Amino acid sequence: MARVLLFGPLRDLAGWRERDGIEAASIGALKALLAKEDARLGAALSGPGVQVALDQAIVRGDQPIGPRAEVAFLPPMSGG
Amino acid sequence: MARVLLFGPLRDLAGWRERDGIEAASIGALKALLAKEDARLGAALSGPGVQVALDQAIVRGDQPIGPRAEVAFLPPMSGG
Amino acid sequence: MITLTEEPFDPGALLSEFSKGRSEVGAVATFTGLARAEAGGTTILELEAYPGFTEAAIGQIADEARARFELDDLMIRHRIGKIAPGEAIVFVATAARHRRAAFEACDFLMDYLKSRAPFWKKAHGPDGEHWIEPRAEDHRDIARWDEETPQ
Amino acid sequence: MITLTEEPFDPGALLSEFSKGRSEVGAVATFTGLARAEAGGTTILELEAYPGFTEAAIGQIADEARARFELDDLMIRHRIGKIAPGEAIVFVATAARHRRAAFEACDFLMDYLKSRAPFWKKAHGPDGEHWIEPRAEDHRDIARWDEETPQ
Repeated sequence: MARVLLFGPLRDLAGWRERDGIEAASIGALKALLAKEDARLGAALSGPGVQVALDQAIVRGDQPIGPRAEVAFLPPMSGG
Repeated sequence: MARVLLFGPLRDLAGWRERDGIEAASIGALKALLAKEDARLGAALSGPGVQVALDQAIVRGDQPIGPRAEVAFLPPMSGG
Repeated sequence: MITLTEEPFDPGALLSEFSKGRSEVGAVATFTGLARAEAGGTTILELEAYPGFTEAAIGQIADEARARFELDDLMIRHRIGKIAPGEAIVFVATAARHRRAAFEACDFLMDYLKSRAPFWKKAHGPDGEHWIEPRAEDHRDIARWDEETPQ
Repeated sequence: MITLTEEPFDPGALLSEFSKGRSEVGAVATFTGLARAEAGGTTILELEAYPGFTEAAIGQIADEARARFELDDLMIRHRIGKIAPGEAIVFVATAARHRRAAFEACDFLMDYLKSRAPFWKKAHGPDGEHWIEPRAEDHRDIARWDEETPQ
């Protein structure tokens, strides 16, 4: 179970910013699930420079997702 | 005839900041006059780093002094 | 103090607050970034942050600034949400005993904020909207600090 | 605008005034120099200027800053007379389209003001009074600009 957050261009692409209660055991499984729903979003989530934050910390590669986890997909940051 | 201004440590040394109506035909004559009155001030006016401004412009060496001239002795500047 | 805010702010009011009562500090440097109208090309700038994550990331850089430079204090205020031309986007203030430390820390913090801080920025103009990436200049600016040995 | 004043001023009020209505500028840097108490060693700082001459000399450096850096505007306010610890001695603000120009011009102006501007500075403390000369650090700071090629 994860809360998923999208930022910047990813939010515009998906048409949503936040979804709660998504069932996925890992980051990889979560990406696969989202890609099945929306192939363009799936491709973008694995696109260049997109980082993943699990409970507000950047993680690399696949990672298990605990209960009530927050997973954020962060496209390249623009600075302020 | 000159108005003479002293700044910074020179003012403290002389005990005055401004004097008007001093009769001197040149910077050199003015220095000599002031040195005659006060030998320590005279030495300080020719001391290291003391610049002379004639009518608010820095001058070097001896210069004639016109009527109603303003002569300022500027010890090394400290910055603000 | 690091604050993200959706409310417009006056950089002058922040400087008044920041510089008040500092009788042992000597030097206060500030930088204010203002939203540009781009001669009518941009009407509104929209800045998105990741609440919590963005403050924490800026906080880490603030700690790095405190470690690199001899600072007494620093303040960072950053707008998020929709920003009109002429409004302040970012305000950074640094206080130090010596001028150079205050300037360099302010410069360092701004280079980070403009190129690497977790914000996403969109320009809304008469021709629609588009997401903005850091300029090449911002990447060069931040790279300056990697080359230097820590001070 | 270059102003010498015997009145205390709030640097924040000057920044508010300076940054207002700048919708095409982007970058405003400021520096504020505050009188230090030196842990009780200095009670009052006294700054003397040569009225007219001092403003003109600062004006020349302001012109040089405008020539070296791509500035939209600048402001310099300098206290003269007796200044209490914690009060602002000098405020410099620069506005430019790009951050680097604003920072560098502000830094350049401060280096000049702290080392070569026509002021004479006296510290009054519990042990009497003494005239202050620029620090070696100030001479080094201003020398940085001589080595660089004009930009």
